[in-house]
Amino acid sequence: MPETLSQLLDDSVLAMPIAAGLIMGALTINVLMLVWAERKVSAWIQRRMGPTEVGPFGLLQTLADMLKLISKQLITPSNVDKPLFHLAPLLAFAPVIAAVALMPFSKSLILVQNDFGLLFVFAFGGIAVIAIFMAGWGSNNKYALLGAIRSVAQSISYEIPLILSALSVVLVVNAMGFTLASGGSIVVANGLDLSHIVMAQDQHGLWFVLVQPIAAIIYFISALAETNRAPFDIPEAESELVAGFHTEYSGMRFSMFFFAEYTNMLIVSMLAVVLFFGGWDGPVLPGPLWFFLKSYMVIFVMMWVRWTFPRLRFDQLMTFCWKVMIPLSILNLLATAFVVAVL
Amino acid sequence: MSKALLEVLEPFTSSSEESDYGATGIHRRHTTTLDNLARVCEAFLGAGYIFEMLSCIDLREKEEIMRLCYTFNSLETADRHLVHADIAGGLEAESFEAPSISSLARGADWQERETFEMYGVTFVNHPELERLLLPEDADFFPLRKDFGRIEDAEAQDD
Amino acid sequence: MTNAVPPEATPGGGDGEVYSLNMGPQHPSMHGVLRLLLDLKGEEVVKAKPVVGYSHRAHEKMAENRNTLQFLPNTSRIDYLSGMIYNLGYCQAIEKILGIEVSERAVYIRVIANELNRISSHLLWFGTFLLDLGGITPFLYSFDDREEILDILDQVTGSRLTYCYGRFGGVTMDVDEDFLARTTAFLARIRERLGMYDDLVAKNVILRERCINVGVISTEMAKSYGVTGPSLRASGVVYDVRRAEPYGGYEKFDFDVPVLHEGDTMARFHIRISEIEESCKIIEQAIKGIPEGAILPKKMPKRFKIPEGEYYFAVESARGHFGMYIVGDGTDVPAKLKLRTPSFSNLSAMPEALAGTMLADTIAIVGSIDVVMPEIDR
Amino acid sequence: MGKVDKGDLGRFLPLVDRSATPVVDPRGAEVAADPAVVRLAILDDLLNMGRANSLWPLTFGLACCAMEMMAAGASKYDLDRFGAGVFRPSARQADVMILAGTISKKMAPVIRQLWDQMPGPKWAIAMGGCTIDGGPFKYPNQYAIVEGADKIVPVDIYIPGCPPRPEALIAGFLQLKEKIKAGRKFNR
Repeated sequence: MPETLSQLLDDSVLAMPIAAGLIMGALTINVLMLVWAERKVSAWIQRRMGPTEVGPFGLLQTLADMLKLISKQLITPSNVDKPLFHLAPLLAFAPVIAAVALMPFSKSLILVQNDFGLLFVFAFGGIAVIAIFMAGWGSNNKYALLGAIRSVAQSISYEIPLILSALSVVLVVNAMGFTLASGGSIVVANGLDLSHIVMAQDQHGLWFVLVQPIAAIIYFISALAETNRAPFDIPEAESELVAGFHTEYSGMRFSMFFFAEYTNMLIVSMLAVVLFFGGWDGPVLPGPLWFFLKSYMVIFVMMWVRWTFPRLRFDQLMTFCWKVMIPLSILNLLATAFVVAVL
Repeated sequence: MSKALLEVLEPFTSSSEESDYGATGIHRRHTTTLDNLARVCEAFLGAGYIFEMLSCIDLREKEEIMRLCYTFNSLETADRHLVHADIAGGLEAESFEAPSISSLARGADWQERETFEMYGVTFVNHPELERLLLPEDADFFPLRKDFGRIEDAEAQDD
Repeated sequence: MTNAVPPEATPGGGDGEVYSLNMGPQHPSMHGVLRLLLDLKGEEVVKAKPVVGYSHRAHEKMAENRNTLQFLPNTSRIDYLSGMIYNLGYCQAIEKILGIEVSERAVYIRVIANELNRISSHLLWFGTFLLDLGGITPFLYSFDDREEILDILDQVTGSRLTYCYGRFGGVTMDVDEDFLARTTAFLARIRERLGMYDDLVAKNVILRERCINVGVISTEMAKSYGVTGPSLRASGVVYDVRRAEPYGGYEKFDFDVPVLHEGDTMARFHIRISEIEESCKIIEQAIKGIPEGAILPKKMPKRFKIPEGEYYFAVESARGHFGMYIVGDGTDVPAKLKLRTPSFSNLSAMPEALAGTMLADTIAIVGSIDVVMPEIDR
Repeated sequence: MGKVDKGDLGRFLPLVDRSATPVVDPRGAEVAADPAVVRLAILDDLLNMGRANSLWPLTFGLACCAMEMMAAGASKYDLDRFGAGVFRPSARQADVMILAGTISKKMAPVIRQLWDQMPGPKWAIAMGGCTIDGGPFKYPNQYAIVEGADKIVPVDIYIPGCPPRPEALIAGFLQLKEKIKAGRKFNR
């Protein structure tokens, strides 16, 4: 009988289901707390109380919501494309879980160690677009389709500055290198490995937000757009498109989209922490705690932005991406490359 | 009220009289015919007035007419003119027709549609004369006096 | 009604690029039950057709079946956001017809109540307009301020929304010192908040991008459609019924009629914000000058018989020129009561204003002219 | 659900088709002895707790009452305290339909369609006099409105007032909560 978690995870047969179960459980709790936090933060910004009645401070509010959504009737409208309609929520749901598994919570707590973790996170992020489009197309509803079209255009456009800004960090990591704790020799760092990015920041005592401030800003704005958060929430713009791509979804299917959205927020925040805010690096408290603390700070800023700004128009959004964000991120990448090459 | 406007209006109106603005809120009342309605409207709009309101009075029982009431007002100085145009027809008349002025004053478009559905007055040359407020399958003219008399309803209830 | 596609809206002509979109009557930003049939080309609106009537309640027929006093509670339900203005406007119309004198104190109380109501209506518009643009928080902020007004009016009228405060010849209840003190305190509060709104909202880059040069209504177009109120004043016409045909004692007060010439959504935004300031000015003067005295005449007739004839009286509601065309036949039941409501004319200009705009702008433009559906449908 | 006949509103009444999905009460007399059913009943209570505390209304206003509904959702009254502040614009995601305002005959088929679009279990709150019996607009020969929301949808809670104050709406929500927690079965 294996004693520790790591031993359990070494067992190749058990590792998969246990890891998946752990992540699922943790993410569910995370989503419940995030939704509660979102409602409390919005209430705080809007001079309200927010949920108070269910549990202490309304903490169980989202649990009640979940219970209700689970037991809700699942409506499949008669004219939908059934395979697409049924598959879309699952497809939105699965990759976000996979992406979380790649995150380095601390030096040792990494569920899946991968040399190209960064690429995988972006790749999983890309699948979400397909899910949204399937949902929009399969729903056979014009609002859903419009939302899906907007979402695809937006996600694909904003992925470019997102990845370009991350790439400039990768360049920096590759150039800096770091010493391995055991050997003491300087290794050539692999900037695509998420834990290497953090280790580089850890050892040089320098968060990359200071090295790459422009990239950090571009990353944050693109991340807002990637996760369909206000002011870039045009795919589900409530005042225009009713509920966007998930207009026709009810009950559990709808909550899967909800789950995906909030977990996506967590992923982009975690990635922001890895790329720019030193990952698990921090005094006194253990690494994973720092990691989550920083991630939730980023999420808080995202919520703050959401409840403060009005929404952009679709064409303005695209103009902003193609005429401001992408040129800026390319310039930043070129400048980084130049500096790295010269030094 | 400029004299020039009155002179323009003169050939198209059969009567024109001052009204007590303090008690009625109307400066002047005119009566015209359906044929001259467009001319009267043109005269007002040409003088910088705006088309304010179109209404209708169901006088089929008393005088065998359906009376269209237009008001025109000046935005600079309050100067409200009420124009009457009568459509002949008693209780048995099947249709009431009047010329549309929606091409002159675009605001008349919806007001004519409303009058059409409430009184059954057909406005000739209106771009899309269809029901505005009532369901599309409604087949009655609710503001006509013979529709929905309370006495009738009470009689039914008894 | 999210997925109901009306049969008449299916695109014709074989042009595969144009498709139709049915918005409403249940849609989060259709201000109740407006329905828009949009022909879209991508995100661009080719043709917009408003469908109204979903809250038609037969006010005009009811007026022909009820006597003048019985109809009084209906008035504030025609336009529930400026119910006080409608209610008192109807009272003033009947008073003018019958020649009933209103005491000086009642006149001042009416002006205060009218202007408070106008501010609350503009505040609600401010909130919902920004909600249409995707900003949720301003909506709750403006509701906070609005609640103050509702509380103040609740204190004297007994209702929060659909007031029946007016009586022919005066008002139902007298105001006390507490009311005046609370109103003064509110004026100080709203002036401070207006500055904040200006900083947070009017100077916001996103909002400026969304509003400037969007939904331009030209002066000519506004006049032709009979657009009135803030929407007309944003298109460069100085027309305010309170100034053009002074009623209810407005001639005694010193206030400006704000005018802008751009005619776009931003201009309409600024006009309303400056109107709140003007209303504050009027209330201040009224509080300063309110005389002592009775609020209702001592002797009143039991029935208010409208003499034979035709009457037209207008008041300036928060949305524009509200006219009542009354035909009397000597009884206390009018032979005809036509309600010329401002939103009706304002909305009728929409098909022209919306053509060629983006889908998101459609929401902003319809929001910016401030429609109240029951007022259109009556 | 049956087809809505736009012409004759009187026929709306039998549209609430209670025969379509028969419900077996898990706590019915003859099955209550089965321990498995008792355990299910506990689950049922749990779900009812969830439903009662998470009533998402449909963003849907008809007339004057909608303003008070908005006010109830705003800062001063804050429906969100009771978990009822998540106004969903899409009927597919809503639990409660607040009928706030006069129902015109033109609107009635739309309301019925929206109701049919909502997933069960669902509830309806009739807010204001108009939705109870026509309210102030009821008079002999009224041609324009439907006198009472219960002619179109099955109403759970009636809130009188013209319009009801936000406190009244909150009270209505609390009543509905009690009703759900009481474990009554709503066959919809």
